Amino acid sequence: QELFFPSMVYRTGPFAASGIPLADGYADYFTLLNERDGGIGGVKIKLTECETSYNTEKGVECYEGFKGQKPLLIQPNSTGIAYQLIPKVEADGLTMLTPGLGRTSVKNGAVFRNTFNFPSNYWDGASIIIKHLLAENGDDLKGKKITLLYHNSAYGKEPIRTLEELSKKHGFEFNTIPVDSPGQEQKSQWLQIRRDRPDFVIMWGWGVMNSAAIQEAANVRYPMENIYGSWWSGSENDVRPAGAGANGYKSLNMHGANGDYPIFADLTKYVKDAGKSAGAGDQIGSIMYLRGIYEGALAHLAVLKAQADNNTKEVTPAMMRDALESMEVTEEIMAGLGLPNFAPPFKATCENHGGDGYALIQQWDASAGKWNAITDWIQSDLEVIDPLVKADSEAYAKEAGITPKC
Amino acid sequence: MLYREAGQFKTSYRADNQTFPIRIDRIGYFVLLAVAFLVVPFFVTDYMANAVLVPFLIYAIAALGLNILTGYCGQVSLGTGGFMAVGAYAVYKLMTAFPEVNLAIHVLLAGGITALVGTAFGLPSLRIKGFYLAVATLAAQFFLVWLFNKVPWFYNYSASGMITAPDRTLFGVNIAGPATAAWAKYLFCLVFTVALAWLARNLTRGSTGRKWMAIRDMDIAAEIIGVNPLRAKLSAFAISSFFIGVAGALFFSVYLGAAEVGEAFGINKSFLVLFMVIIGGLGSIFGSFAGAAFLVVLPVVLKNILVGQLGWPTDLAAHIELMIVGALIVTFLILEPHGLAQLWRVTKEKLRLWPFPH
Amino acid sequence: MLDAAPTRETVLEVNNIEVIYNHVILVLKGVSLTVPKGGITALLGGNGAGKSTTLKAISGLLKSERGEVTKGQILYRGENTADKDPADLVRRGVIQVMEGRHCFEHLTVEENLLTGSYTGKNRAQVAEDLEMVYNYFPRLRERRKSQAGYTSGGEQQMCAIGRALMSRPETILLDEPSMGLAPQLVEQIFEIVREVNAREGVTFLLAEQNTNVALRYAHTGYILESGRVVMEGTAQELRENPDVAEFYLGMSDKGRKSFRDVRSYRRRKRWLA
Amino acid sequence: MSDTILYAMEVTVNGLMAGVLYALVALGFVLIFKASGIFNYAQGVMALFAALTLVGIQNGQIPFAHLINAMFGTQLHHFGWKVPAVLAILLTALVMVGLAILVERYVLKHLVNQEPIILFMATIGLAYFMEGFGDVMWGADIKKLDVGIPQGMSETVDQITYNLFGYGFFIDTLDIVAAVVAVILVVTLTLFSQYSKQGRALRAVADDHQAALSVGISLRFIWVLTWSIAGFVALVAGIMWGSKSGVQFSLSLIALKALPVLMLGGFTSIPGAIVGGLIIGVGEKLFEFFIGPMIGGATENWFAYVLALLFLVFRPQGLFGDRIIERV
Amino acid sequence: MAQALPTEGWITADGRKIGPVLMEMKNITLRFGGVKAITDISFDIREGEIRAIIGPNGAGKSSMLNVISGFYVPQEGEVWFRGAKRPPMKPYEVARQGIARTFQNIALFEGMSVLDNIMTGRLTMMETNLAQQALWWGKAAREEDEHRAAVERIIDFLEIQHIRKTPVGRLPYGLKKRVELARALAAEPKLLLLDEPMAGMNVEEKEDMCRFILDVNDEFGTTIALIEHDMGVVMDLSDRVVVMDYGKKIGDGPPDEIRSNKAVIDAYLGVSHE
Ligand SMILES: Nc1ncnc2c1ncn2[C@@H]1O[C@H](COP(=O)(O)OP(=O)(O)OP(=O)(O)O)[C@@H](O)[C@H]1O
Ligand SMILES: Nc1ncnc2c1ncn2[C@@H]1O[C@H](COP(=O)(O)OP(=O)(O)OP(=O)(O)O)[C@@H](O)[C@H]1O
Ligand SMILES: [Mg+2]
Ligand SMILES: [Mg+2]
Repeated sequence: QELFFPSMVYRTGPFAASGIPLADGYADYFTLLNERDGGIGGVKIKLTECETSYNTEKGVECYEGFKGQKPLLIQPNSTGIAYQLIPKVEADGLTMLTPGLGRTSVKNGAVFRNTFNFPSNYWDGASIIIKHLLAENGDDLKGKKITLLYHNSAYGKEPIRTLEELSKKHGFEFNTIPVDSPGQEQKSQWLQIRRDRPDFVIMWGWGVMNSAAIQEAANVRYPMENIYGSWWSGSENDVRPAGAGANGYKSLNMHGANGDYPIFADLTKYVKDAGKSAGAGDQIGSIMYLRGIYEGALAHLAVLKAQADNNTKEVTPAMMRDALESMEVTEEIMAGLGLPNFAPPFKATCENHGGDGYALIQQWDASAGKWNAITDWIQSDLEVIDPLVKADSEAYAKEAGITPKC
Repeated sequence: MLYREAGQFKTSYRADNQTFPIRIDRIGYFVLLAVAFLVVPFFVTDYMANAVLVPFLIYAIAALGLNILTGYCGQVSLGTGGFMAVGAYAVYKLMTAFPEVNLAIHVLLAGGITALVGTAFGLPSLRIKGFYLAVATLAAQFFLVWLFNKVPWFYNYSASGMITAPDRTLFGVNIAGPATAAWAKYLFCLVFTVALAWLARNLTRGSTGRKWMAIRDMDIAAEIIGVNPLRAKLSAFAISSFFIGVAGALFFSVYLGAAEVGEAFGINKSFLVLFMVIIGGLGSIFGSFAGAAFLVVLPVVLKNILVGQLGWPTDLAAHIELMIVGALIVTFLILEPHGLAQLWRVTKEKLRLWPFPH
Repeated sequence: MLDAAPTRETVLEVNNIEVIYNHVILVLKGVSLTVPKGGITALLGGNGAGKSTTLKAISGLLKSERGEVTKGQILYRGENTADKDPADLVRRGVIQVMEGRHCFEHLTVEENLLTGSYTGKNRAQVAEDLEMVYNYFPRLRERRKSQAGYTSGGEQQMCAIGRALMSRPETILLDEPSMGLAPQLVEQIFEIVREVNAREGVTFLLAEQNTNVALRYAHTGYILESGRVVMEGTAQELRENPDVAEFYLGMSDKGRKSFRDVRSYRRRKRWLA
Repeated sequence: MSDTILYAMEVTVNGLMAGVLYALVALGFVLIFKASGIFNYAQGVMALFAALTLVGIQNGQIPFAHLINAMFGTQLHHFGWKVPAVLAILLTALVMVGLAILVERYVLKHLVNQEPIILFMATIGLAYFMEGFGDVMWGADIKKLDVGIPQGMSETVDQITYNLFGYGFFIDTLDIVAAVVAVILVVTLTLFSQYSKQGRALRAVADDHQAALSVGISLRFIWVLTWSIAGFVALVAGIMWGSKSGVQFSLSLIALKALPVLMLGGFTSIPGAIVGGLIIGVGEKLFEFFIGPMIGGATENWFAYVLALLFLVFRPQGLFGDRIIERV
Repeated sequence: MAQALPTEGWITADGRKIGPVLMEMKNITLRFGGVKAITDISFDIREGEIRAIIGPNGAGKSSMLNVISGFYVPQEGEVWFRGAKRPPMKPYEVARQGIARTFQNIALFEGMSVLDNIMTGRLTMMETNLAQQALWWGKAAREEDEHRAAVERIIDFLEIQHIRKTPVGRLPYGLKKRVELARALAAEPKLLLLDEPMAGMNVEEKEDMCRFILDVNDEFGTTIALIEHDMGVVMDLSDRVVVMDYGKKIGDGPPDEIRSNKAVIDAYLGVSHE
């Protein structure tokens, strides 16, 4: 009797640098549960990694490989793979979670029955940055220039529509600059930014594009404080190569960054010191590792809820789906996991598979070599986001011939 | 002693010209076809279909296409990914614009559209040759990807630029979309693959094929003996792109279901298909299949052995898998520079001589 | 003709070698040769007899054509050459002029010649050798600055031979030197061969189709036919052999035959039924 | 002076600098192509491998630590020492020579006299192998490379241009260093290949392996030599690019930026690499800067190729490439 | 050197009929940068004749053939074919006019079998379109068979049956030359250009080659222009000989006349041949 979780990882390929700590965190979290608690509700967890190299075809192969083994929760960890799997999980009756990635409009649970993307999505993120900027600038962004520097891919394009809406609403000037993958050469983009002198740069980058952008920004002396990255542009990997130049850079995060969370002691004791770390064991506390922990924690909570709701230890993917759909995560629950002040509270429903859209802003302190949260949880502008979600998901429903139901 | 030509006399040129002159080969071929059409569909699992068979069949089409251009006509192309993207986006636009029309027709139309685009990008081949020609095809590769990424019309204005294949049926059976059964996907692709392989075989054994090969082997001499290089090269580009377009259309609509142009049809795809063609054997239909099989199956097998059987960490396995694939490519080339097809031919030749050594 | 008689010492010995291409095509079926030091030895035989293959086996170039010596051995000055690569052999003084010219197309004629002096030697000597080659082949001097790829067939042939001479070898393997050369140039090249042989004691092993000329200049000869040596002897003996005279020299009892007459005395095949 | 002109000048200068960086990678391709007619796909991976090795040595990383740990359950990571940059560079150069020897021994030697496309394919196999090998040896995480090359806006240029035009140009110091290094490399290598005996032999080998063998040129020596030099060039490129954006997988993809440069300059010309680099660098930067915003940006990838294509249509062998011999 | 020749042709000693002028080269000059490969050369080729072109190495003989087949475009001069001035033409258009050739440095298609190589000679005559061939329908298959039959006759004629399916890359030099001849013959040309067809052959093989050339000439009346360095062959076979030296014409006439031409002896023959 085991709880089977596949882990789709990318420890190789162009995004390996982020993929490694992410996968380690996820794995270590489950190792901790097995070692400390003997699994969840007494049932051991079996975690099987499958290498995707962040490549959609390999992702499909992974999925096909484990889909017959009743995977409780699929976390593809890649927007491209997520798009691929959204219709498949539905057809196969499986459950998928894409926290802060994938297709934004899966938030509409009436259309996307088996996929979840809480606690918040890309559009939330974009809106939260603007909200933060509003707060910083006396609630007025009129006449300000904001530039979006984005990874020229599905992921990078996600915030554009939201930001366009927001620029209409708040009257700031908005323009976009794409960077082709991998993006290690951004000279012209930054010369353009140097010329345009936007007040703020929002960056939707990924992989080496992040560090290259921060380096170039430092080179052209664009003030770091005015750059805001997405939560995939805000890990140590992105800022370290630029050294002191990166000091003051800000980014979104959907979970806490600083603080010595109580869970670390357990991780050290049960996992690292026991020689059971998935990786080198030196990543505990890094942003991507924490993201892995968070993904693990969400899965953990869902299993607990499914076990409680169905009064059984044997959980099925369908029970997981139902559990996720009625999941409510509060501060107490997170604190109970050893992660106080770590993640935003949210409540999922049948219509809302995407949570309440909270995230925070963090800032890099180069001399201390750590990220500091500089805001509390900020909620996105749901007035703007929700109609967008509705429009996009309905368009999808129409194309794919789905009748929304809840 | 079974594998002999002796005793099998040909009484007409047509018999002498057939694809499999040796009887046992011919029988083997029909058995293979029968198994592929009549047996496999009953046993194919989702994993087999999606991880191995369907990609194999689709890549085989693309490899056939590239082999026509590079292997038969000698024009090195690194634009395969871009042309597959044309096929994919064409089929997507057609599927969403004319939902009532059969997908098979859309796929063929997508191939036709790709053929037009391919021919246009083939024009520089008249002046630019060899590896330099790669620049023209790379320009196609990067430009097409950029175009599909940039112009929202191509992806029906979706927020992220992703395209998603809607459900489609043929004879009441799902062939595209998530609900498609493994056997249906497999058969749908198989029909295309077999039909196109047959077309490719016909084209390459007749005068068109000879024109292409003449251009490949020595373009000046070919021109002097009466081959119009413009037409020969452009026809190769057109036919090749047609195949690749069909492959791209199937890749998107049947296999992936959703695609993002830079990811699914990037330069890596171009290289992958080129590897297939070279490893399989330039200028060989069989080679296209062998190369596709090698590069689709090998990583899956290695992964299953290293991770599944030996239990190595996935990243280590992935790295070592790369090393093994690389080492195998080099080893094969050293053993037989003309690819798996030639290796196969030499083996057969040895078999024919067996038990005498020469 | 036998005035510059070779010494009795054997410099190159080929013992019963068998050569296979591509693991399957058996080409030489036991060829043995002895090449006397300071002699001119001719290797005669029809198309596909295996002359070029024999020379390539000796110079080690076979490996680069996916051929291998599967039986027998080749001894150069008593040393087995099996494990030597061509560059080693050139350093030991064996150089081959390949059939079909093989000039470096993108290099100029002069650069081509200079590659011949790759293995060592000082500048002064290189200049001297270059002068020597130009004196042998004045046409090359005129074309020295042209890319070899754009010179005529005969010019390329001269270039290839000149290149070999530049390395001051002790043994030259010449593969069809007369091919594509104008008659007086053929004579001239063989004169050069004789001169280099007589003056510097360079050993020659030459594969030749032009039996007439070859037997006039060679001391000894071998006749190969489909991978086997079918006849050997001094040039004199070979010339006087009636079969050789008929098949290789084109002589009949009545003297030289006219090519126009071939139709009447060769069995005529009808190809229009 | 109008702002637009100033911006254009700034972009041009930066394009030149970017071009130099592309040229550094292209140079490695040219060397190997010149010496063997091989289009070495592995050049980018070689740059990555060199940079990984350099960082690994500098930081005293234990090679294959991950593999050893996985097999024996140990927890090895670092030797616990740091190696000074200069020494580390020297050691890495030695490693690259070793690599050249291995490549000759296990790959090239067996592929003498094969068609270019086969050789090309073999280098692809090599690239796969080295990519996996580099990762197994040093790990796939992102690494910071610092050999003490200054980085960031050059004050001097800023000052001078400010005084001249009233607008300070931005130029990255690292780029200036790269440009100087590239010029030195190009000049040395050009002299070497044009005027030395080895240089001539190199071109001979590229034309005809068999004929080269027949005149006594040792392919082994020539190949080890050129692959070593190419390895060294890869190391230089790896250092420059690695200092810019860290050392990780994507470093190997700079090869794609070198391709149009190579084609425009001509596969066989060392000066061609640098001139091609400059043209591409300036061209793509100006295009992206002025036209890019109108058509949605991210044009650099394809524009480089289209630019190269335009040149090739007029000169099919590239600007400085050897004339393609067409004869019957 | 202009001789008054009967415009309608004449009958040779061995009874073959030489017809009117088939091709005429008028004042051809060809330069490559500084190199003058051909300087102001004029000569004609008559129907049914065997016309030899000789000259020392680098004289411009091959270049002349290249001019005829349209591969080199002369800076000056005109080419007349079948009584009309030939407009600028691509080589493949020239081939379609019925001019086929062999090459000095064998230009076979190394990747194909002997049979396929010879079949390429008939490409100009094949007319099924892509679609028909793709489906291998009626006409395409039939056409293939017809041409195959023609090619088989040539194979028989040139006695190369045994190597039909061999890839040409593996053949020895002499056989390659024969295959090249076969490819040229397959085109059923009006005018056949042969560039040193007998280089690298021994006497026996040359005899074979001569026989083929004579047969082709005799049975189809194919006109032949021949470059060859073997004076025996040239003198025995040809009806008229053009001699070139350093791009200039130094002699033109029947073999006997050439044999004793002083300029020709000095520049080329060395000694009077026999
Ligand atoms: N690379 C090769 N691969 C396969 N077979 C080959 C190869 N080279 C030569 N052969 C075969 O070996 C045989 C002998 O060829 P070789 O070139 O030695 O003949 P040769 O006596 O030099 O003839 P020629 O006078 O025509 O040059 C021929 O039958 C040929 O088909
Ligand atoms: N494409 C070209 N570019 C430059 N020079 C050329 C070209 N083609 C021929 N030549 C030169 O023109 C001259 C005549 O060459 P051609 O090949 O016609 O000589 P040939 O008479 O056939 O000599 P051979 O008997 O040696 O074959 C030579 O000096 C040659 O170098
Ligand atoms: Mg030979
Ligand atoms: Mg000639």
